[in-house]
Amino acid sequence: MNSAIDHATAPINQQLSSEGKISILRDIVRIRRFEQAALKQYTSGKMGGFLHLYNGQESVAVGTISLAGENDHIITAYRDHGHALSVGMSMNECMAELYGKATGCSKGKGGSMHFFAPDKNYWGGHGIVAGQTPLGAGLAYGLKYQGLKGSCLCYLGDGAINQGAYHESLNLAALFDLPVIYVIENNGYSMGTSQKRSSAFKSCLAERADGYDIAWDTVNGEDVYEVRAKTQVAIERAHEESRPTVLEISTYRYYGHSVADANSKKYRSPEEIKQYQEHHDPIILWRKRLLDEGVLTEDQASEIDKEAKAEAKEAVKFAEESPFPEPKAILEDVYYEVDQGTEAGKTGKHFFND
Amino acid sequence: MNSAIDHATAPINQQLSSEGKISILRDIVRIRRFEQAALKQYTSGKMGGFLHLYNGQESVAVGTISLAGENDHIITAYRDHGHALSVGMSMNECMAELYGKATGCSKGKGGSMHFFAPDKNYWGGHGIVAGQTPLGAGLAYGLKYQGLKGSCLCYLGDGAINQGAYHESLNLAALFDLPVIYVIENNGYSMGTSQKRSSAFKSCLAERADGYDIAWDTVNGEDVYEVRAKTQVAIERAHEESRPTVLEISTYRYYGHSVADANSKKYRSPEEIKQYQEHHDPIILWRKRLLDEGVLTEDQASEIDKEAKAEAKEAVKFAEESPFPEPKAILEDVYYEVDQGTEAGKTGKHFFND
Amino acid sequence: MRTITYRQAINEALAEELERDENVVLMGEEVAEYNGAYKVTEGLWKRFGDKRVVDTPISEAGFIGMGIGASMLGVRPVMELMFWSFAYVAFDQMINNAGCVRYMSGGKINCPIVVRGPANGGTNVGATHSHTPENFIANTPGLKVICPATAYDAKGMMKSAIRDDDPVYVMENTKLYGELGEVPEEEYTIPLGVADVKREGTDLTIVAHGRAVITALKSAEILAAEHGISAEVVDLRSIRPLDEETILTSVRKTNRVLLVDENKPFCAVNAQIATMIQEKAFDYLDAPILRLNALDAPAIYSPPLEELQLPRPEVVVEKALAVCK
Amino acid sequence: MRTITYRQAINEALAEELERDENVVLMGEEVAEYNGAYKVTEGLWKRFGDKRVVDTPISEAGFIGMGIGASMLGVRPVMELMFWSFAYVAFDQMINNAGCVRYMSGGKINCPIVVRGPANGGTNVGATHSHTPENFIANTPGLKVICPATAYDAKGMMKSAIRDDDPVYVMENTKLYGELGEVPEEEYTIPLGVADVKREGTDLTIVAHGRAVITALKSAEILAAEHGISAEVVDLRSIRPLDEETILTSVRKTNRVLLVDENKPFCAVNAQIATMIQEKAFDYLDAPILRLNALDAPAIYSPPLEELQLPRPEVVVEKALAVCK
Ligand SMILES: Cc1ncc(C[n+]2csc(CCOP(=O)(O)OP(=O)(O)O)c2C)c(N)n1
Ligand SMILES: Cc1ncc(C[n+]2csc(CCOP(=O)(O)OP(=O)(O)O)c2C)c(N)n1
Ligand SMILES: [Mg+2]
Ligand SMILES: [Mg+2]
Repeated sequence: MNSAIDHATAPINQQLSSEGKISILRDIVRIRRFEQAALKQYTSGKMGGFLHLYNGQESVAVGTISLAGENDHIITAYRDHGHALSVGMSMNECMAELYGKATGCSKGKGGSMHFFAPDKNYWGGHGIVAGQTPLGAGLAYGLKYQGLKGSCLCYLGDGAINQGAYHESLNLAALFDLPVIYVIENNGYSMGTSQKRSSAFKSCLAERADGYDIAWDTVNGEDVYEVRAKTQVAIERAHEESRPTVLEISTYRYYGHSVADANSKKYRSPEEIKQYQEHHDPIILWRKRLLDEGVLTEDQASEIDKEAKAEAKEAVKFAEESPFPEPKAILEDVYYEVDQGTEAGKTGKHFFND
Repeated sequence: MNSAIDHATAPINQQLSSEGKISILRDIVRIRRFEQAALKQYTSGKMGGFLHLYNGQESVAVGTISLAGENDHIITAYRDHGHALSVGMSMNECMAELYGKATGCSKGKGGSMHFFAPDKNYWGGHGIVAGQTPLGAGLAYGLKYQGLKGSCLCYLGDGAINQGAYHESLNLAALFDLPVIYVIENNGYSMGTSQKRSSAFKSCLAERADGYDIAWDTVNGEDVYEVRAKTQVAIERAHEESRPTVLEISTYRYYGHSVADANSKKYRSPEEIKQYQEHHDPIILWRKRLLDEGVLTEDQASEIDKEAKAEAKEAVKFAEESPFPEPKAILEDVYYEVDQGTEAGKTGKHFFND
Repeated sequence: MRTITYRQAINEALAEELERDENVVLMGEEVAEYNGAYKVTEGLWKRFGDKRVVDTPISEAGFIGMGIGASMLGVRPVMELMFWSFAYVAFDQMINNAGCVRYMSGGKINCPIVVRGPANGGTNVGATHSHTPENFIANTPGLKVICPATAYDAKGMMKSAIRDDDPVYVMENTKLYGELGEVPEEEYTIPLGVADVKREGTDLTIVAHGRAVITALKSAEILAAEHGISAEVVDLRSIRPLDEETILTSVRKTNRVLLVDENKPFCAVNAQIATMIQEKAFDYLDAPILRLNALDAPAIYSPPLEELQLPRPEVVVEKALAVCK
Repeated sequence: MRTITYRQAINEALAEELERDENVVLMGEEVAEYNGAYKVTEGLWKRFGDKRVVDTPISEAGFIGMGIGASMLGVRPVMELMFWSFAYVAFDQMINNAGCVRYMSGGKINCPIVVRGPANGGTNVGATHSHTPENFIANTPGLKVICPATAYDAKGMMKSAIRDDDPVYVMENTKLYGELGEVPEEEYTIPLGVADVKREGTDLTIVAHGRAVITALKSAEILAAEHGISAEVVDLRSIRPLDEETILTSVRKTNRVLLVDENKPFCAVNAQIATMIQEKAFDYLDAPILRLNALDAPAIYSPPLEELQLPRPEVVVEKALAVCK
């Protein structure tokens, strides 16, 4: 670790029990294993559309979401598997969604980019770059409106910061004192474009927050302790002062932008990828940390990995065996009033195929 | 003058001839008189739609545009009369446009918000708040593409900075090294909303440029010398380094947001307006400055005013006597190819009323 | 019955719903302290305070998206677009987020949001301020859109829109805000998806929505007085959901149809209506269905010309005669 | 004649126009160094360099607006939208600036810009990535929109689009990029506004555009082989300008019409076509015009279901039989 501060000493990390630490490892490993299983099935043609893998970035979702309490909500972009598993969604419902099955978390209607679990404070999964950022402000607005002490963790990529919607959201968040935390997951690239080629900045991307008088910080995403320590500051700011924060968390993705990204080894060198995998991989680092701390044994670590692999395998089986939605499902879940069979839903024609 | 620096000593102002100084006064006065005449006609029902007056802000357009050379282009929002007259458009064509006459600068099709004179490097007049800001970047892009040493002065209001399009434009301008100068005309209000209630900021609105590593400055808009001195720095940056600038020029509008704004004396006190008119009026200040410098006599000043009044009166007459467009004009100027009668314009149906 | 303006009718609907449900919150540019650019929200900020009536910066994508996000949590935002024309800067939020999130989540989310404001030409505010995107909105499954033409309808439908648990986009009309109409003192609501026969007739069906209804009614009077033609005027009121039955019932009676619509013609709402009628009442038609729309150019500024650009009684009558000849 | 893919055909059109006119510049996300998300611009950056082929950040409103601004000065930007669905974040620029500035300036300005990219469902990318807004664009006077269905059309029309001095929005299709078609070596262009009879027939006219043309052609074969019905397939190719004459000529011959369109039904392009036909060929119609559109819900992800959501030959045949019964 290069940083002068050891974030392990932050109160929020000091409070973390051994079980809590191990649970973080388990969550990181589960995401990795889930996605590796998904990748395999995707490659063999079991899924459609895109598959944006979170491999390499797992510590960001797990570290930040490990702090989320009853009224802390989550929303992210299309690279959403890690956040979904971090909030407690099951591998089964996630894998089945990738397969487009009726048992998927979105009944097969959303796919990889659109995982949702509002009952777990998880609001998706959004495909339009930065389109989720006003929604994040809105979730924070809603919490505040309802008098709840909570926050919204709203994730976006380094490429997403150049969308106007994000800036409009920053101004609103600052102006209305919204408890929203924008987490820029800076993996260095937006598709094949490096950060330098997509964004003008001075010291970093989060710094744009300054212009809106919003607090911001940069975070080394490979270090779970640092992620937690700095996110906790933001959550407290949200809870206690109802003020927004922008966090820029540096991280890396191992695979291409999506699995279909044939160029993934062209716009960055294999060495760059290897370098990260060997020296910055969040599983390796956290595992080593816990071993060093004596919190974890090698056996336990292997067991966690084995369980995660088995769980992912089970999820594939579940997805395989699940049915596709019935054709009539195409016209369901369009209108709430129609689905509920309310008077409003039965009045007038809602669908126009005939 | 409170400022420590006397901007009159800036080289660009030192180079200004007496005739040049008087010409600036004449332009400011002409805008004032034009708009007063327009207001009178609007009030008596001669025009439709909106009329956004520039009264009080004249020194901004005149001061900045007085520096524009052959390849410096101008684009602004709907409060566009001042910029139009500053680039050299005639009162006649402008007044006729307000009347919706065929002799108007936009043939009566644009109205108050949409004055255009591309032959004078003037690209309008745009009604959607901040919608012109990407166009401004595009004009700069075009100049650069064509290898011309020029710039685009793109004006926007203090309320407009909260539109995403502006931020996207800033990033593009910085990333592509575009010679665009965003001039925020900060008159303290967007309609009935004070700057504080619409924008989150630290020291000022221009400061957001920092996050994109764009040079910026604040300017006292009542002082023509300061406006010119600081704009010149930006123009040189554009010409020599092909880099953008954000200038925030503080100014004030005497009338409501538009003439229809019935609340204009509710969201700000009559004292506030009076204060500005008495102590910060650009005509009074510049006139006094020139009198003090001995560049101008009282007689000349009155003569300028008289001429401007006469010119405005003449313009009203011109507008009154001009014909409305023929009904068939409704379907003209939609497609270039149709208007030119090209083969493309004659192929297929372009209009669908029958 | 007492008579109030269309503007007051909407104002009452908003006030009543603010009163009824503490989750209802009004938001938009200048809706609070300024009382609304068109004074539709007059007095509401004073009465309901900062929490319930909120001024926003000029950031339609941001604040409408924010409203959508809040609605997912059960807040019921009623957002004002100063002009519906400004929806285009917020289109992604309005179509993709409000319109698709329920579907993409397999029904786990719903967005009880209302977006309202004027959508009309005819006030000489130029091409960028005169859009009428009800056809675009109605094209989008997941969204609802209504265009009330009278004070009575505006109040009753606005209340239903606010109570609806789906996104409802309400298109008002600055030219109607000052129009008077009978509105009962007692509370009432009008369901979405029910058309209204605003005038009965036997020779011709004129279908319209929004201000075109008023134009159609004036035209029907001329047709009756000067040409002995009895025109029935069907006011769609709601575009999606749509009341096809009321239209078809009228067509089966009159056998002749004219569709009047301030949309630009290509894929206007009345193209959908014409298509539907020819399919479902083919054998009842004695003549082709004709349409009258805004003249197919961006909205012109010039006041006397803009008047010619929009459907007006003279031309409606002319077209009606063509349908009936 | 040699056979190349739809993708290559567009690539050739772009290359030839870059070569021909130094004012042509390609811009968009990943179009240069990455060779395009769908490889349509493959090799062009390498060949033409940084000035002519430009990668942009993810800022559609910003960069498309920038392209419009540059076009006013005579630059001829050809902008790629990675998906046309992303147009909604740039809708204001595309409608209000590109679409209205000529009019509002009384004809002083024109915008020779092309915006191109894929607009289609059918690839399981979900509701927000599967929009087909050709109907919205065609509703807007001042804009042109084309939807080529074959490699030959795509190349010839793209070249015309780039040379056109008005804004032309080109909607391609990711499902067609890999389709092969005959394309001559020699240079050619295809004018906008000319429909193409892709198959001659006598019993029924099927009108379609984009990939629906391919579906219609397959259906026509089944209709001939299995039902003895001779269907004529009219490919609109260009939505605005529109070639009404070719449609009407076919209808006057066959007297029966089916309109196939991947748009959602409400105010789809085929609603405009149906309306036009019933008005202009009323007496030639032996049966109601029927339509087939995408099933009226946001695009579903689930791969086997999305296949059911879009028009497919089985259903086209069924509808065709209904028209012909
Ligand atoms: C408005 C919009 N434009 C373009 C895209 C296509 N697209 C999807 S992801 C992406 C790159 C985003 O990069 P970044 O924000 O850094 O996130 P990452 O993929 O690295 O997680 C692009 C261009 C989109 N989905 N939405
Ligand atoms: C996108 C959009 N939203 C709202 C409006 C309505 N509107 C026109 S001007 C204006 C206020 C703009 O204030 P500011 O930018 O400070 O400019 P000023 O009027 O002071 O010159 C508003 C809200 C609009 N024209 N466009
Ligand atoms: Mg990234
Ligand atoms: Mg202002």
